[in-house]
Amino acid sequence: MSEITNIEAITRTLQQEMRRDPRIFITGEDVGKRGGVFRVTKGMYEEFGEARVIDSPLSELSLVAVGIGAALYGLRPIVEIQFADFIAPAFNQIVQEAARFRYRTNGDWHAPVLIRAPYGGGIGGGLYHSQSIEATYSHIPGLYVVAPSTPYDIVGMLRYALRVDDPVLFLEHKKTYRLIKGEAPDDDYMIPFCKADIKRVGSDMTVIAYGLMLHETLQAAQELMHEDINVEVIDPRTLNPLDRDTILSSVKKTGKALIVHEDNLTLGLGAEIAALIASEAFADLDAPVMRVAGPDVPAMPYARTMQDFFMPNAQKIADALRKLNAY
Amino acid sequence: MSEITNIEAITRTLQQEMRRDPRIFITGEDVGKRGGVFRVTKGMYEEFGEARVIDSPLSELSLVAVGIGAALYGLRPIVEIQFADFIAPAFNQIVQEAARFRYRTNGDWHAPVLIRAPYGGGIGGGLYHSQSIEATYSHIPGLYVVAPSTPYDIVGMLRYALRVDDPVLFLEHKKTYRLIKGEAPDDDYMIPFCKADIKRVGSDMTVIAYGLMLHETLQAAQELMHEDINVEVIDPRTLNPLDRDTILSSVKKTGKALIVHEDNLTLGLGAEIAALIASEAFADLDAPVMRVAGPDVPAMPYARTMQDFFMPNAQKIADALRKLNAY
Amino acid sequence: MTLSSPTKLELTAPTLAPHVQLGLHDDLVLEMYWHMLLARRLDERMWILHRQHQVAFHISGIGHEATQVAAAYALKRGHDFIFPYYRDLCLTLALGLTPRAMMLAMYGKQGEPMSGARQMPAHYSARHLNIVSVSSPVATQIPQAAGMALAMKYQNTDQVVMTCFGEGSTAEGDFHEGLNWAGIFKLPVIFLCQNNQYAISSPTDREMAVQNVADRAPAYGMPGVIFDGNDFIESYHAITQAIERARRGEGPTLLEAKMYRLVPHSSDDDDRTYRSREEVEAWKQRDPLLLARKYCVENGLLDDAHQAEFEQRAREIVDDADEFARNAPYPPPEEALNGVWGELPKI
Amino acid sequence: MTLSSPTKLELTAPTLAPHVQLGLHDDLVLEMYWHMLLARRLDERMWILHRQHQVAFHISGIGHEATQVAAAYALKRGHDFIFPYYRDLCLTLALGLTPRAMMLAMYGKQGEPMSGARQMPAHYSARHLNIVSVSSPVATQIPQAAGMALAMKYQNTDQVVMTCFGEGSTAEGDFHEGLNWAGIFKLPVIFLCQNNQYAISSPTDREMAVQNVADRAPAYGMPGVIFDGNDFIESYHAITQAIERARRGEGPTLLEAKMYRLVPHSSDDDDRTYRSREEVEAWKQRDPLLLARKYCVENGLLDDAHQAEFEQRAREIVDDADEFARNAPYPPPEEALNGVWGELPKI
Ligand SMILES: Cc1ncc(C[n+]2csc(CCOP(=O)(O)OP(=O)(O)O)c2C)c(N)n1
Ligand SMILES: Cc1ncc(C[n+]2csc(CCOP(=O)(O)OP(=O)(O)O)c2C)c(N)n1
Ligand SMILES: [Mg+2]
Ligand SMILES: [Mg+2]
Repeated sequence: MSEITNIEAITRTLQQEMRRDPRIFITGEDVGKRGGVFRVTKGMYEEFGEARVIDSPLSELSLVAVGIGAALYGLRPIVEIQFADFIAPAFNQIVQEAARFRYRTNGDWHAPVLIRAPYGGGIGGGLYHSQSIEATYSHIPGLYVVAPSTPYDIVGMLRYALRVDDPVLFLEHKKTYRLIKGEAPDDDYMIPFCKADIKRVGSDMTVIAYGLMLHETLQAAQELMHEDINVEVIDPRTLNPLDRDTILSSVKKTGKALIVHEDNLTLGLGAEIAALIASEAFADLDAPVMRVAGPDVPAMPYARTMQDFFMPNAQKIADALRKLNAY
Repeated sequence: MSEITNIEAITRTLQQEMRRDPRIFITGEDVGKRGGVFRVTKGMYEEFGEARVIDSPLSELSLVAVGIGAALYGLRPIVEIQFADFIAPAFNQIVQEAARFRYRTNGDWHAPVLIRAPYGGGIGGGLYHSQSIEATYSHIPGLYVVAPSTPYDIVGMLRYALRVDDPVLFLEHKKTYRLIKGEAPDDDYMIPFCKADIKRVGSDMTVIAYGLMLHETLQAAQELMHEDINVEVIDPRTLNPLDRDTILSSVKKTGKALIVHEDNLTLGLGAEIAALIASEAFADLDAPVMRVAGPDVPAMPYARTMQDFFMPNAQKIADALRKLNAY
Repeated sequence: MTLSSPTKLELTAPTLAPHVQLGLHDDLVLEMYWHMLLARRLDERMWILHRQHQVAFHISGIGHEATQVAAAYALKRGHDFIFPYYRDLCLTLALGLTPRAMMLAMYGKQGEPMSGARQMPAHYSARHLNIVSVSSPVATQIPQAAGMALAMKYQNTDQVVMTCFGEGSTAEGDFHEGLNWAGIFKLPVIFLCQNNQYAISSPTDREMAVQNVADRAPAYGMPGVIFDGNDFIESYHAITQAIERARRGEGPTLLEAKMYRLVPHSSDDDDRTYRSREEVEAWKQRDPLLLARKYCVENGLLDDAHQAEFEQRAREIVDDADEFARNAPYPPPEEALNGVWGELPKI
Repeated sequence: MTLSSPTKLELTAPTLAPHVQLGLHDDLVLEMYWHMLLARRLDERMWILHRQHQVAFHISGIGHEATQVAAAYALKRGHDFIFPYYRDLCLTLALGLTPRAMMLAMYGKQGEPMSGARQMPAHYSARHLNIVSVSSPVATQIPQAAGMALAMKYQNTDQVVMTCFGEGSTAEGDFHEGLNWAGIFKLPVIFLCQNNQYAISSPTDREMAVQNVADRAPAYGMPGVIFDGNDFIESYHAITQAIERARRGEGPTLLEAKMYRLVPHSSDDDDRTYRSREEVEAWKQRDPLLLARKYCVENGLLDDAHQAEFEQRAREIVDDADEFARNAPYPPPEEALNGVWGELPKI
């Protein structure tokens, strides 16, 4: 078993799943001959043909809507949003339509469209190619939001996502595409939704992080080991609905919690996790629940100095953990 | 000074402001001859003419975009969204455009469009005429979200909103339109943004609530007085950005906090307020931070039994407060 | 100027009645008339129930029956799919939704089969009838219908999708994007616009700068066809042609049925603020139910006795549905929590 | 089939050069050529800087210069407004944005006047020049431009708004809704589509089922005009006519400039995966800069010495801008926090 990157994990799994299930097709801007702007669908147009790898017109609203229509019919559409930032025109179709078909028909209809979106910053993308969108969509019951962050998790959860009978927003941190490598067996294992993963066992504090920030956190935790600070790192993996139990039992054990994300602080995913902890683990808390997040500005600036200022990283996380540890 | 309803407060203020400032115009579906589906703009077409009270085509995306364009030019557009539920097609224009003009031009341009939206449930509106949208938009830096809930606050904040140089989402709880009455002086007072209001002074617990839930909370507080429980009620009024100081000093005083809203629990506004308290008032907390909110279902059902089940109300709030008090 | 042009029946045999020329059996024509009548009586009862404060809300299809019944009969049942809109009472009734279901929705009672009483009335849905769930935001169904048609094309079936919407809804981006996909991929989908002259209070010239919705069709490389939506036979003809075209793999059509909303927008509306009584009265002369009745009588399909029998039967059905729904219980409150998520696959 | 038809100069006096017939002074024509040249040299330098890893990203306007310079000269400066898009380097340069500003954006350096180095390069903006800020989501500017035109109409000025976008972007709902408003309210706005044949890798037939973007105009009750976007004089003619029409209160026009993206979509793109070198080479024969130069030479406005002087001046300006930006400091990190909100009014 050899190491693969996050992007290879996605491409390989998409290929395998499309070979397995003829109901799967993929559509999005430039996914065909071009193989997608990140090259996730490279070679797939050639293998599966233009009926299953469909260059869409430049229109995200209908891209998602078309996915919904095909899903209602019984197919398993995969919709690629070129950058997560450009999912906004499809907000109405995702929130009011995809996420509500099951509930509004009391289970008669359902719309299992899988929406893939590369998100996150640190790549010089400026305001509109760096956004984190998970909080906006994690507020929506009926829509799974998942953000697996290692090749192993990506393979297992993408396989699972293609068998789930509800709409899924599948978030891929674009900076980790080629940065993060890991092992992912070639058999057909799956990782279920709504199960967080303890990426590092520790006793002093709990950090909840996903995406690029998971890796920054693991680095910070490594660093703190030398200071005899022992950090537990929880990767929620599914962001909506959250695996409350895993988060709460960790915090009950450690008594201290930090949540990290790139998205801006206010009403970012950290808000819900902090609220959950403040409500359900209150008696076990030894310190304030802390959050390290992007600042409350409209989006991440382009100039590298300002981008670095915006982005949380291992050092900022370590600093916060030292503070929390000292509380 | 006589009592007026919430809706009268809006209509009267809109009229007065349009008389004062010729740069103000209003557009939206059916706002003209029809006077709006809630009759907020009743009589305004007749008074100000079709150049200033403009029936828009049925298209919310461009309704907001047109407001943005006119605001960039220097006018003061007011955009009426017929039901807050139907703001979703305009999500991209609000979040990526209106809220980002100032930041993305380092202050050179700004887009002070005022978006009015009737929100909230309890009126038999079912899934798509009852929604609370404040959390989605309060996550967006650069966009003011305000929800004044009494005639006095509505008049003062609507006046203020029309002088603020940034985009404002002005939320009007539609069930309170005719239900809530109060005094509002006819002079030209204003109420600034980002200032919460202590609607009821108390010492045992703090409740943060707005919209219809503010009034349900005040009723619950009244009820609890008979049980010698003394509740402080904070009306944030501005939901983004929050007046953190007023909330925190109240909680530091009472040691217990409950947040109430109709929007579903997960990543509702209560998440941010609870996270704020858990982080900044931790040392003063005597009990878990509690939330009473709509359940995590896609939206509010139509059948009255299910609607009642969904909606928080004075009794559910009182029950939660009793629990919190007993902690 | 555009591809759109009024459909006219080609009278190949001028001595034969139009429906005969179209290959429509007499029985079927009468059945169509019956469904129009039943829908009308059901709809009228709903208005009455609202006036009596028995129900909270009604949004009506009165004036739309001819086009709708034609659509229902032009589709291949259990084979083709429909994405209807909130005025499609007659259409969905003719396709198999029951009066009891409609009435349960009016009262918001337990057992309402379309949404479990979660949606407001008129949000039609039935998976077993290939009727896709209506939602309230307008025009969202249009690109969804294109997506389902894409799936059909991909599966190489000879199914078609139809979707209905009002002329006001063509101002939404969803309309544009949906038709754009359909045109580019030549999808088997029929866009049926029920142009009733108003979007709540807005007349058509506030929704578009062209005379006809069908004038928008050439922008998507598809034909636009205008027809008299008050005439059930002409409607049937136009819709059938579009469906056949789609089934032959020749792509989508934008149909525009000209008609009039004979009643206020909904029970919350007062249409006297924005249109004259004279205008409404003038259109009542073209009431599709009257025209259909006249057609049936003139072609010897219907006599007074028959008509009386129909009315009697309609009354019984409406009474039954009303009574059934009125006496039904409300859903248990906690049902509000069900059906958010499907079952997760076992590993 | 549609209102759209290619604009042809009417040669009222066939012995006069086209620009003379249009009332364009020789000096102005040469100035236009100069701006095209300068934009091209600046743009080429940007590609080089990217290849040298000096800058992280470039999105280019090469091939678009003729239409853009024509637009800049057709507008009344400081009076009319423009909502440009990311390819409008030549347009915004000709309107007054400086090469130093452009280069500061490339490097993301302090003092970048368009966004304070917050946006990626090519997000043009300058309030003092009536250039409205470009954002990355495509097509959003289209209905905004309609809104500004509505404001102008309301204020009864004789200003006009122009907005630019690619042909791919016409697939977005924003395009439809913006043109719909403009048509309904007869707004003084010019929609200038720069049809360069591709949206990243998608050819036009994946974006629309019609031959021309201009074929979409009749759906909005406005004229659609196609012209040769590689010919700066023809472009000037077409754009001027649309502007005059708008200024006279006759409403909007959808202009379609036919051209070709002579380079990859951006520095991240490899266009060899989706189009042939032969195709690119064929279009290079119609390079707008070459055509403009030829025009100037043939009409005696430009000789070799003059051309060399232009090239020399362009090189100096580009060198200066590059050096200036390269040596500029980065913005202080904390500047990221500024400018989220304006000052709140005092009570
Ligand atoms: C996105 C959205 N905006 C607004 C509304 C409110 N609304 C409901 S029906 C309607 C008018 C629709 O007019 P039209 O499309 O002509 O259909 P008709 O009702 O005339 O059949 C409006 C504005 C809505 N349901 N959805
Ligand atoms: C809403 C949105 N979706 C996707 C993108 C990514 N994107 C940037 S440019 C582009 C192609 C635009 O093509 P066209 O409109 O023809 O303009 P051109 O680049 O050819 O000038 C795409 C898909 C975007 N910027 N915005
Ligand atoms: Mg209508
Ligand atoms: Mg293009």
